Amino acid sequence: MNIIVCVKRIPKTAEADILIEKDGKDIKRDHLVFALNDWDGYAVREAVLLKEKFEGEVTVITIGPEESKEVLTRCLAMGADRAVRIEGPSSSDGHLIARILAQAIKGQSFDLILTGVQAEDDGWGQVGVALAQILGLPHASIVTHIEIERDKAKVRRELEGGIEELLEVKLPAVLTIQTGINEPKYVSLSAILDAEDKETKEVGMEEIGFSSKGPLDATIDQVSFPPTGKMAEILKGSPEEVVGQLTEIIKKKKG
Amino acid sequence: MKIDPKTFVHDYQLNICIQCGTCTGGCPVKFRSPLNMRRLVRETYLTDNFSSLSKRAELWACTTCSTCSLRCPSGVKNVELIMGIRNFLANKGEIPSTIRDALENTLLQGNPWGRFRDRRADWAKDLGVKIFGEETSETLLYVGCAPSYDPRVQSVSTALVRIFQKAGVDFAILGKKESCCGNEIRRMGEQALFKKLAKDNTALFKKSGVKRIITLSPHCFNAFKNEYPDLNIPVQHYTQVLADLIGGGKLHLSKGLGISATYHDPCFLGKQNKVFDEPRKILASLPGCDFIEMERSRERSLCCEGGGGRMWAEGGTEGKRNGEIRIREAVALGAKTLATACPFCLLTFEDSVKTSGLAEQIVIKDIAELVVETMG
Amino acid sequence: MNEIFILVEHRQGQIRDLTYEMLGLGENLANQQGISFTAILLGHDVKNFAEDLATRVPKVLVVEDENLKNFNSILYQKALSSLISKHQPCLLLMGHSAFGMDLAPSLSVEMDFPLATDCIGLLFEGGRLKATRSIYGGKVNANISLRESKEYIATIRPGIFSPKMPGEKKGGIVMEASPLQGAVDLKKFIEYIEAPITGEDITQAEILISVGQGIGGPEHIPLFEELAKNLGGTISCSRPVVDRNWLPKERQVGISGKTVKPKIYIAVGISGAFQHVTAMRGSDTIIAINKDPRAPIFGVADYGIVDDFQNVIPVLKEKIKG
Amino acid sequence: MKQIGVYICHCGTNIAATVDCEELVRFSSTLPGVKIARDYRYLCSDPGQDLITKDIRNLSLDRVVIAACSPRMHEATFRNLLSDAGINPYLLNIANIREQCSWVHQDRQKATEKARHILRAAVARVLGHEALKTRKFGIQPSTMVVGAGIAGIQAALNIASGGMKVTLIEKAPFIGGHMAQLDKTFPTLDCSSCIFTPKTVEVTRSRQIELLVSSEVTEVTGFVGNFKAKIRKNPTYVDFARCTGCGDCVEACVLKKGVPSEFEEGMSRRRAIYIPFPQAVPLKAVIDRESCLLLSKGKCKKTCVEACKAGAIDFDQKEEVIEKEVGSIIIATGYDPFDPHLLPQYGYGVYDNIITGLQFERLSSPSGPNRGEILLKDGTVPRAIAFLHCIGSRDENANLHCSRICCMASMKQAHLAKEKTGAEIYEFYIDINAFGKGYQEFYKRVREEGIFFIRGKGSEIFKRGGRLVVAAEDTLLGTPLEIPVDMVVLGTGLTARRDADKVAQTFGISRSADGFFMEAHPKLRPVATQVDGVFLAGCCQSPKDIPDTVAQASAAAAEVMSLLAKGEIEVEPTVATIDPELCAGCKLCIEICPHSAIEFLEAKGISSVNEALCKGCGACTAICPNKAARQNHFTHTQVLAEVEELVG
Repeated sequence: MNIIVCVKRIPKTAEADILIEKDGKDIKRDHLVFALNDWDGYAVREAVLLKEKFEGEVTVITIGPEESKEVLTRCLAMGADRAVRIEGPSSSDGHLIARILAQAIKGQSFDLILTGVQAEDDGWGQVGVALAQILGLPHASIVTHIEIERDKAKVRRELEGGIEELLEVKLPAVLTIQTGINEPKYVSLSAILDAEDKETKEVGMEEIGFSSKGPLDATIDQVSFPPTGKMAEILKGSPEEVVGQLTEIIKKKKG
Repeated sequence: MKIDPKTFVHDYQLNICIQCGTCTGGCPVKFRSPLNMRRLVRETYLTDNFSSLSKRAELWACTTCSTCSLRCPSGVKNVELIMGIRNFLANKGEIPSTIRDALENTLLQGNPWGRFRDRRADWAKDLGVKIFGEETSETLLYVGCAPSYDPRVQSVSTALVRIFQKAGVDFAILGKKESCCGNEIRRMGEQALFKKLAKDNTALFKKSGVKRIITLSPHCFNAFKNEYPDLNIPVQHYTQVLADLIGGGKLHLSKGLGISATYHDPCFLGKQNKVFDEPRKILASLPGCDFIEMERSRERSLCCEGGGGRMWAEGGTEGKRNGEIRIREAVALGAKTLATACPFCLLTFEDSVKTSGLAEQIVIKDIAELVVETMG
Repeated sequence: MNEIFILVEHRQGQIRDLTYEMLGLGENLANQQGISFTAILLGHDVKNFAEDLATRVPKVLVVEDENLKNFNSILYQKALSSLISKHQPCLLLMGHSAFGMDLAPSLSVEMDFPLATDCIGLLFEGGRLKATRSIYGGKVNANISLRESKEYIATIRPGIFSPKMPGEKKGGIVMEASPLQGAVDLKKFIEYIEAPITGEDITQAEILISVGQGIGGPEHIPLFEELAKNLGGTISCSRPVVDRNWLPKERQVGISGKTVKPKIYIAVGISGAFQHVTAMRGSDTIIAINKDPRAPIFGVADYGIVDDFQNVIPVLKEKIKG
Repeated sequence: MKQIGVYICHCGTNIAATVDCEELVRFSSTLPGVKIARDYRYLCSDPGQDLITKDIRNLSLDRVVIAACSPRMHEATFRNLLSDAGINPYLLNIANIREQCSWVHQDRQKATEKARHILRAAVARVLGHEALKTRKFGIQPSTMVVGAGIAGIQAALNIASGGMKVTLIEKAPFIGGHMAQLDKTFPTLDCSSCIFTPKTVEVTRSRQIELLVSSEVTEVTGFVGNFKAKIRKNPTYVDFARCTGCGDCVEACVLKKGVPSEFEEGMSRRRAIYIPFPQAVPLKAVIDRESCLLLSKGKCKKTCVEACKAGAIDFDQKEEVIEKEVGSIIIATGYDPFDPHLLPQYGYGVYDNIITGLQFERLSSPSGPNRGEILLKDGTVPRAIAFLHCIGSRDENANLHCSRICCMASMKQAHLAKEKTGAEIYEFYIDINAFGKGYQEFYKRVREEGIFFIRGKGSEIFKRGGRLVVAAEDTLLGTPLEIPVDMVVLGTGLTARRDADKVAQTFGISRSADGFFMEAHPKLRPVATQVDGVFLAGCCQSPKDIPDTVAQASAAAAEVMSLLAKGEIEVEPTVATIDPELCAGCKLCIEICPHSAIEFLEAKGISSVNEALCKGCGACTAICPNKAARQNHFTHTQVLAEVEELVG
């Protein structure tokens, strides 16, 4: 079973101080650390698990500048066999990304394409499904479980309200992977150092035959901090005092 | 890099174990987990199924306090064995998720909690502390992760800065450029990451022109002193520096505390690095501080369970925590303050004070905090 | 400019709340542009839905087909593209939900419409659609412009917009012929799977103690269970806690978990991602305990404690007991 | 024309398995001067020796090379053979093809090649050998025994009973050593003082024994048969000739609080003037400089002087140096018990009622501070007692060696404790070392008495709820334990004396890795040292129990007597000489000689070797810039001929 996984390098912002660039069109990135998109990590791990079960090869692809190589190295350390970096913009335009990926993937032999449900940074959540449409493949998004039965995949998708749906998708297909689908494995630094020796294929847009560069579907006009709404009343004092107030509140509200 | 468990027998001297049980007998988690160090040595020596042995949850119960290794009559490297097995697991990627997070965070953000790198020196913002790169000094105050980020421990960092400033100690910190020392990283099994941190930190210290290092945490102290291969810069724990300052009359301690205090020896300061006297000297010199010695002190101190990655490990133990036992011992002694000199001890005791419901009866303080209180 | 389409989202015999929210948004946009808005109802045996919707919209377009009984992106896409081609709406709204996310990107590629996903604000400006999206984990809002187009698709974040309530006027119900020719092979719906509730049902609880990743590790769970017991409440959690197997899925509060409305909701070590907040903001009283004073959870909570839970919970546990 | 016989020993398969002996025979035959070459299974056997003797006679050989084991093994054997066969024994050369070849190699071809080199060198060297004559010296028929514990006393008594003079020197003011401190002895439970006192008394009665207490040997020169020793006699400030041992002075001493008694292992206190214990030999009072107020601070009312009716106290007593000439020396300086302060985990010195084995002996002794009652510090009877084995023994952090006696001592003490207190008794052990006669039987008996044996080493001791807690693991169950007890007895091991290094230097002997004095050969010469005429007895050589100590002491005495009985000794002729023609009088040799055997003849302006003192170490020949110093049997020509062939 040959699997292609599309991944993205993203800035980690959960713990970071966010500053906005002068032009107001993006956040400042210089001081941020970058990593493999969390959802993509689950996708790569899932691909490797499937490979271990059914044999085959896992190829990871990313679009981005030189620095993106580090996430490919990580994927190789996770057990991917081949890595391809397409020199290009780390654009947020999902349609553009999907078209470039489709061009790169076209003509390759694969049984499955996995992507993360969405990226941690801009959260569009569209590349996987769009890619399927361009390649003319069936897809399933927000997948939490995969079972392969010959030329079909039985997959579970996560719906709202704690419910899942079970689907049958014909292979080859594109699945977008939800977090929690598997137990991530620690990627040791020595595995990463070993993976650095493995080759990453680097290709330009022209090499994959991608040229059409029409207007972007979406452009950012301005980013801003969300307005702060009402804030909670913060209880102050020593833990004992705080708990004292809290107990009163609980008593009152419990009715 | 592959780890071959077959080399463990040789690397950790498992074949010379005489199965006397000294290790297990003195283990601080012997009643709290199924970890039996003696049996582990024997089983590792004999096993033909190492991978199943390595999956036991109790391997993460070890606090790496090193009581076993220090007392072993045969020189078996028990703690190194634990770290070796953890290293084996880390390289296979099969480590508990909380440990995984801590290691990944360290690689990414330079601290196991995954707190933002740039915010590392926020605690020092308004203290007028010199930062290498902007200003220079021969003395590095290496702050460490917990003292940089944890609000409870930040108060120790702040206290120490105030003391040094008052005593006229010229020093600087690394600010955002400071990274985890790797002591706990090595103990969680990530030897390669430890090596990288050691290499990068050493290079940074040298580039910054550091001639002397003072650490807040005994864990950093241990790493720099014993485990950094090419450092060659003298390292002191802050208690050693404070004892000198007080001894040399550089600090005017005037305000009476009016407390009775006892002291808990951190394993990485006491047992492992034999710094027993300086903290006691400091406590004895504080005005209005009645120092009481604990029954289990110095080499017989009971590990608080904060080391060896236990700050990040989940479970593996049950029953009453050593932290609680320690607090109860201190209360029974009549101490109103339990002093220590390690961020992990401080945090575990702060927890235990609450879980044991003894918050009314005893407070946990770092020695630096007590010193600052007497400065008036 | 033509009308605005709103794709009705329904599942297991119920219209989902998000549909009404989209109708509210659709009406506003339509009013601004002086155009009409239409609910698109795809399904099987959905007459009652159509009746309901007709009390809220001027027009309901219905495609009845037994193959549309359950959501299937391929079939929905076929039905929709045929309707769009016929009616050429200026904008199609769908939920940023498991259905919308499975459908909008492929439809937009097929039709070559610009797509804006997960929108928390939408408006037309000079014929161009502009959207507001929440990015970087909710830390920043981005105002974006979509390229010029006659037709757009946007998916809408749940819980943002006010729902459209039934009105006096009754809209028309228009039945459209189904363009589908039977089921498809490529993708088949099989069944819904609902994790059986093995413990207490968190949706029924009056008091919920909800824990997040911030509690550090599963070894602290018993502490919260004890607290819950002392309080007469139930323990619940956020998504990362489930992803890490610290608690079972049935305890998860969030869009992908349960929506809860207890009398008292105590969130501990939960930062407050919108997926979580959306599912608990209906609680009567929300109390948040978090080390980080900047955690978004304090934006929805009524009362907050900025401290390590370990300083508070054990004391609270004892106090409640006594 | 020189006629060499070369003999290759197979040493069974020790050599033959790795080295091709037949090839060596063939090879040897081609070497210059070789008349005959043969191989044989065991050359050291009678038929082997006969073979060589016959060849010497029949073929008129005048030199012999034996290719076999190390010369340390059999050089003497074959020298005797040469002597008996009528040629000078120094015309022999041993080629070591066992320790330096067959035992350390595996590749037969390469080993044989190496053996060829060794053999070729040996033959080249023997060509230059010269006939040498051994020297003979007279012997002083007297012995100095250093240390008057059971070992020294036993040796002294044996020699004295043989009619020879003994000077018995003891550092302490009394004799008896550690055995005098013991209560009962294992496994027979004899009362130690009952069996020992007769011996100590006999020492004072013997006319052959001169006893010097409070004395130390400070310098030894000379050589076997003719040692000169300087002995420092420290002042006791009491004239032993006058002192009656009445004890009035002790009562009078103003130092009422006293200092810890050495003999009682600190379990009770003594005054500044004191009689170590009631059965002390000699039974004299002594004054301890350190604690005496007059001697340490210069201020005292001298109440002791007033109290002494015999007028024995003499504060003017000075240190004395006594010189002795003796033919042989026995060192019996004993051991120090391991100091458990060094292993802080056992809380020794932190808590009351944690005591060492020796302290227990005093506690249990009827003449001890409690008159034999085993009581806690507060005077109550312990309900539970733990005995911890291997404290300071078999431990990388203390001493690696097994102290041998502690298992038995500990079990004996456990027996006594059980008998006297009825307490619950726990023995924490790693292995039980019951190696001696009747020891295993004693072990069984103690087990039968209901003592709990826990197989696990005590890990630490702390206090909880007012009681001592021993933490350990029951390794047979795999269960960690914390057992509360009232008293802990640490089975402290035996270590070399703190001053062992100084003593070793004084006598020119060496120490093994464990710090104890080194015997000449661990199996075959366990009593002798590398210094001829200096012997070892008792625990100064290694830990041992009383029977072994007594046996070794008797053996040392026997060695001494067989040495002294000869009346004269032969000394190897491999000494250095200095060619007066070549000597430039630079004195470098005098500086370097470790035995002070070279003197400078002022009149002639040259150096000269005193052959009686020269040990043949070769230092002078190496340093002499003029090659004036020359050592018999190791001449430049001999050594260079050998080296040339080895490297060639």
